[in-house]
Amino acid sequence: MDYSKQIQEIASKLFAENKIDYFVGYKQNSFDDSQVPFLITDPAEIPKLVFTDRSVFNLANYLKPDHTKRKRVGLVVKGCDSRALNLLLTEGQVKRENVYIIGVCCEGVLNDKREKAQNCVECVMPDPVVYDEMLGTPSGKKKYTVNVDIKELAKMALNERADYFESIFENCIRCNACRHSCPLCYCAKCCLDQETSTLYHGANTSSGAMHALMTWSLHLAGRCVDCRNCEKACPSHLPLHLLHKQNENVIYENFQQHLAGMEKDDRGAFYKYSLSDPDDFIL
Amino acid sequence: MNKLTYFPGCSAHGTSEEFDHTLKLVMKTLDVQMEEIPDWNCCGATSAHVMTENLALALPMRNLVLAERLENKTMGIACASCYSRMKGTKKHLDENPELARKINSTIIDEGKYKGTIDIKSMLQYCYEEIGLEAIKSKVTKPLTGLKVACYYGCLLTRPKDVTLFDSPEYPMSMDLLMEALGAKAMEFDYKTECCGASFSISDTEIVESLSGKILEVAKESGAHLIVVACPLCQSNLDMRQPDIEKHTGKKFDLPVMYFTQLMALAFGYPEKELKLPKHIVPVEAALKHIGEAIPEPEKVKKTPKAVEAESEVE
Amino acid sequence: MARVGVFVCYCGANIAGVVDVPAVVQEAKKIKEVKIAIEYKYMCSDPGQQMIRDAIVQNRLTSVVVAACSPRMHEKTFRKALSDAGMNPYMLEVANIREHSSWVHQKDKKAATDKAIDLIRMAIGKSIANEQLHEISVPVTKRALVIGGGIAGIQAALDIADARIPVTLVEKSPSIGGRMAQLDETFPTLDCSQCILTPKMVDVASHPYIELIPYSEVIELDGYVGNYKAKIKKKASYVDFSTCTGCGTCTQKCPVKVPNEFNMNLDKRKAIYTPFPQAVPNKPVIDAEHCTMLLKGKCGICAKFCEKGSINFKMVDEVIEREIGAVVIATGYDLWDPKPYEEYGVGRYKDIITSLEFERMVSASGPTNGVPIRPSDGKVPRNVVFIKCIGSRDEAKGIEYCSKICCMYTAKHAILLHHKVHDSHAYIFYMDIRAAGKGYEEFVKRAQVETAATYLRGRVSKIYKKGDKLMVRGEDAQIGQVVEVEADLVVLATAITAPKDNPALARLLGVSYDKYGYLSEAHPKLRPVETAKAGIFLAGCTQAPKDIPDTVAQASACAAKVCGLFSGDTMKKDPMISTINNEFCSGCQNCVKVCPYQAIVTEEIPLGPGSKEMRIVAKINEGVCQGCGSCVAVCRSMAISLAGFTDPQIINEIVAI
Amino acid sequence: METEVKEVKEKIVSVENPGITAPNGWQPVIIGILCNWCSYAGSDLTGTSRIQYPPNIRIIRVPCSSRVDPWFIIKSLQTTADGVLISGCHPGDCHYISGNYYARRRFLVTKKLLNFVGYHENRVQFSWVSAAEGPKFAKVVAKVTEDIKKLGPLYRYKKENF
Repeated sequence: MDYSKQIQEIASKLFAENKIDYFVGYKQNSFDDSQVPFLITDPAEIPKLVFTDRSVFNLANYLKPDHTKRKRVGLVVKGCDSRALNLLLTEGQVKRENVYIIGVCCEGVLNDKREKAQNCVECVMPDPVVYDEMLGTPSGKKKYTVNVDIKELAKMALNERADYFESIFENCIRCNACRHSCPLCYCAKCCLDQETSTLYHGANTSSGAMHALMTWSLHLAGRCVDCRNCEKACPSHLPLHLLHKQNENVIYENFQQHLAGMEKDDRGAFYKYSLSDPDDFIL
Repeated sequence: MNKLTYFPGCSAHGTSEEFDHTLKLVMKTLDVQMEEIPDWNCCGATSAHVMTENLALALPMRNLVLAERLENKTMGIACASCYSRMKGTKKHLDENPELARKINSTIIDEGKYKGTIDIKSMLQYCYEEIGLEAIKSKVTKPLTGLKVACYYGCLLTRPKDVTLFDSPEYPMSMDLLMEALGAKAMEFDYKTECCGASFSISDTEIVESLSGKILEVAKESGAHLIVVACPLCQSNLDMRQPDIEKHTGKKFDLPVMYFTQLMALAFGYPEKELKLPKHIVPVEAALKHIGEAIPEPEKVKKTPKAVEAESEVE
Repeated sequence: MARVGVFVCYCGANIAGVVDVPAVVQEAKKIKEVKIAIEYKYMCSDPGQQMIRDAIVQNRLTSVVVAACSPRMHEKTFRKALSDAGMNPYMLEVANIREHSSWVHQKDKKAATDKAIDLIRMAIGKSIANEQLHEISVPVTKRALVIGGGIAGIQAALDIADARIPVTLVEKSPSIGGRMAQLDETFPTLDCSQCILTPKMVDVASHPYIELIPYSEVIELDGYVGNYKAKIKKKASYVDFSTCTGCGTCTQKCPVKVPNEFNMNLDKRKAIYTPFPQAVPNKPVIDAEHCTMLLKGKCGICAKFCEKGSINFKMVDEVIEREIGAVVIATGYDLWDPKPYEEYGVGRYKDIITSLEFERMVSASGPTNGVPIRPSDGKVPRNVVFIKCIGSRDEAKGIEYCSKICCMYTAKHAILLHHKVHDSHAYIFYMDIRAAGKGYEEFVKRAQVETAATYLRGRVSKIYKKGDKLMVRGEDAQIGQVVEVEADLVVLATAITAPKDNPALARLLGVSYDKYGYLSEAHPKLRPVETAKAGIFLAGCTQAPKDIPDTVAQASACAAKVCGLFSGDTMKKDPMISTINNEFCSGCQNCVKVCPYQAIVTEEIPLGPGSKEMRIVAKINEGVCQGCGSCVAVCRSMAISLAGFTDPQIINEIVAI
Repeated sequence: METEVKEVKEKIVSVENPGITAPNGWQPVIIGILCNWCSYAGSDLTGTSRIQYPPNIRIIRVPCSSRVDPWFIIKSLQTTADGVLISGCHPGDCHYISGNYYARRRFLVTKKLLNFVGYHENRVQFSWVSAAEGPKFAKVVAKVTEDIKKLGPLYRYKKENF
């Protein structure tokens, strides 16, 4: 999968026609074959743009600040990225007319071990769901599969699982890199930084981290598109996807197979309801 | 040349031979090839379902399976009762696949039930698949002057969600068919009332009172004869007519003919092909009316108010 | 530093019998914020309240905890005590140590006492986080909008206007009067419908507090209780009402004849017409669908003959706005179309008519001057068969419910028939006779005895033609036999249905409706005239089938509700509602989505101080918010807080144990 | 997980930390968050009709079950509570029309997530109790208390109570 050429052409076209103020894509790293997000305002830099199976990041994250309220952006998105973008549009964080979306039909990206990343193996929607221009040929919606790690953990005894997660929470250093790397964490002021919660969970302890990560994952429940930006950003390499996948799984199985960001105007499972939702867990 | 899987039903080879015969003639003219289901069996009629439900389902199912083997789109059924049984069964089976599998297992040697075939009564087939225009085009000897009362009986259009054909209470398909042949279909309110078929052997008095009413209203409508699409209706209305006349003291002499007979006539087949001798009530007299001009119905006197109410936008 | 006062109530032995109150007080005293803790036999009594008032003043308390019965019992009482002592009443917290402790743990005194202590700790914790709140007062626009000018709308409008409250009455047709105007005489008294209705219609037209807008429709409603803004579309009448004298020349001269819907299309009206002689306003309108001038551009005879020159073919629809405080919906009912009864030959036989057609016929001012006739040949019928429950109580063809009035008007029709055609005979097929109402049963008796109408219990299975007669075949269940009646005329008592545009109206007004299209009341028993939306009320058949007395009663009830709503210049409202902190709001609008009352809207505010760029934030509408807190829980950035149940308050309760 | 519960007989062991046993006479603390219009009214009715139930529950009043933010539950479990009971109006009876429907979705996901990270599923329970169901409220409280007694005290994430 290499769309570098097409993307460069489109980018130069957009600049030429003055359709955009800046463009967000990927750039080759100097030291190895990995890539970094790359924001250009100067057409001269277009040749540096690349897109291959190492373009792992979710660029929707770079629309997060009020940018698109003023500036017009050209953007490269994969399937999962486009779902995040869909949510940003629905939640009024991005003006549609201010983004020019280049949707890439993704064939899956590689992780640092150079093997197909887990979220790509389990990917439900490799094609862009919202775009102005599509590259590649759509392969259509895939069947939903339960995340392998979730299945494993479900097998564990309760107290073992508790230990496992406590170790995770203990290793969290509360740097909030996960939050900053998440395209859907755009709150003006995160609840975790507000007095109400810092008062009780400010402490950098397992319980503080537990509260923080649990709240975070619940705020992303029914919205997380499994792009794993958070995991890539985490300096302690915590398996943050576990919490998100768990929620996604519960929501998919119980609420009309809901998946985040698939349709326009879908805000996520917590912002609608069905009379036939499961009721048996309630006394 | 369209092909049609044909299920005659028992009576077609007996009491209603004329139906079967004329039907085949008509279909030939209309360029339809009828394939009679090989080795078909009784549909169970009114008796099977009072024994056991499974039997009542198995009998028609066997016919369906055999019919599917012929791989035609549609199956045409002459007898209204068979039609109702078959179509009812098909609906029931299609709605309960589990049951279908169970019943199928009892007649598995005949083959697997797919539920692919489309079941239509012969009237329905003429009306929907062939179409009035095609029929009109074949008419060589129009039946102008002949006034007919179209009697559908209870099973052709009911129950609505099974037959999915015409209006259950006041159907018009046969009337339109007759108009296409040139005859005049009279307004006839009893076109779907029960003739008492299921009592035709056990309790003839009921038949007489019910069929009697139908004849009475048909006569009232000014028709020369009654047109039917169902062997049982035919036999009841025709065979019982003398008795009914005896009991009620009213004189009807309303011949009861199959719509196919009239079609054959209109298509130019000679009268002898219609097997008229099989009729109890003689038909010939009625057929004499063919060719007569129908007098305009005299205007009813109207009060000024009513006239006012009638008057159109000036 | 918070200064909390704790007041523990014995409630006689109700609490003290189980909970060790002195111990509880001792425990409370140990908490550092607690400045004073007192016990007393009956805190709710005057001396009890006096103790609280004194303590507040002497100890300069910042909040008060009363440990007693359920807050649902005496919260208001104690709040008053606080405000009497010059303290904000919402600084009170009640620890429910009776319903939640002493009464439910009678056998375990120790546990009950411990629990009481915990409950008080929690209350103290919460009270520390309490904020001063003030009752919200919402301004009220004292003008009512009544939709529909039938008897319901007329009654409501008159009652409200008589209380000197301005009313805007919107009627879709050219004249008010509605269905009742079509009726001849009314059961059970047989007084002439016109005679009792028309005076009210005239009152409406002449009432100084009523603004009558005929031939118009409500097309938009914004705002909330007390502060609605309505857009009303006045359909072009092509006649200038201000100059028209209603002389009627135009109507006489107009050459175009159109079926007359007021007379159930039994005769014709002109293309320029007043629906009926007593119409209010008595000014003609031009029916644009049939007027040759408007269609083909020729004719214009009416204009030629109009001395006042009131005819204006250029007229167009006009939209006007009204600010109003409350709405009464009175859109009445439609009649069910009996076409599905094919076995009766409905549609094929002219001599099968509906009750309302019969009603028009027997009406002295009707198309046949009060003589019932057979539409087919205009002859006067002798044998008339009335069939009840056409569509009503019929799951197969019609609707499940009972239309309520058919039993009565059919009895009335039997009597009227007898009055108009003395040698006639009425046969009535019925399922049940439902004559519950003042004088109703007697009225039915009168139909049966005086006019000797034959009541046959059973359904009609078939109607067929015999000569120029209709043979009606049905069952007489009482003799268990099929009977046949030779009828000259058959009258079908067709069911009442909700107006077909009710759902559309409901959607634009934001009220709910049931599967039949009737508008839903807030509570079937205790709030039968209100809708779930504050300030919108229901009168008459738009809510469910009703007879005239019930309709009028409900209309007056609506009027009372409206007057109550308008009794003050402002409406007082509980301050326990949501507020938004713009600084934190990121404008995702999830709150807007989940709010059950559409109480949250969005507004644009500058991105930063003095910046040109705007950003969207949510905005709570104080008047509408009911304080459920749904929005608070879905707000990820904690920008919304619910007064009285803020996160700090609840967290304090949790950690206080 | 039920199997672990069954083992518990005379000495109570914390399900999440089998290593730790409860001190003698240990009684669980259960936080009950009740909606004002149905469940709180129901609990009052339990009182007025003098129906007895275990004293372990501490009741917090909120206007509607939809007001309950999942982190109240997390918070309770981290600080004072061994278990949480949340109760609202029956579906369709919500005083605020649709609040409990939204709440129901959040509750299910929260419950599963807590169980996933190592809380026994019975630590957090939900119920619909109407204003007329005094007896039901007592039954619910009894059941929940019973369940949580079996689970033993909760020590996870309580090592350092800020």
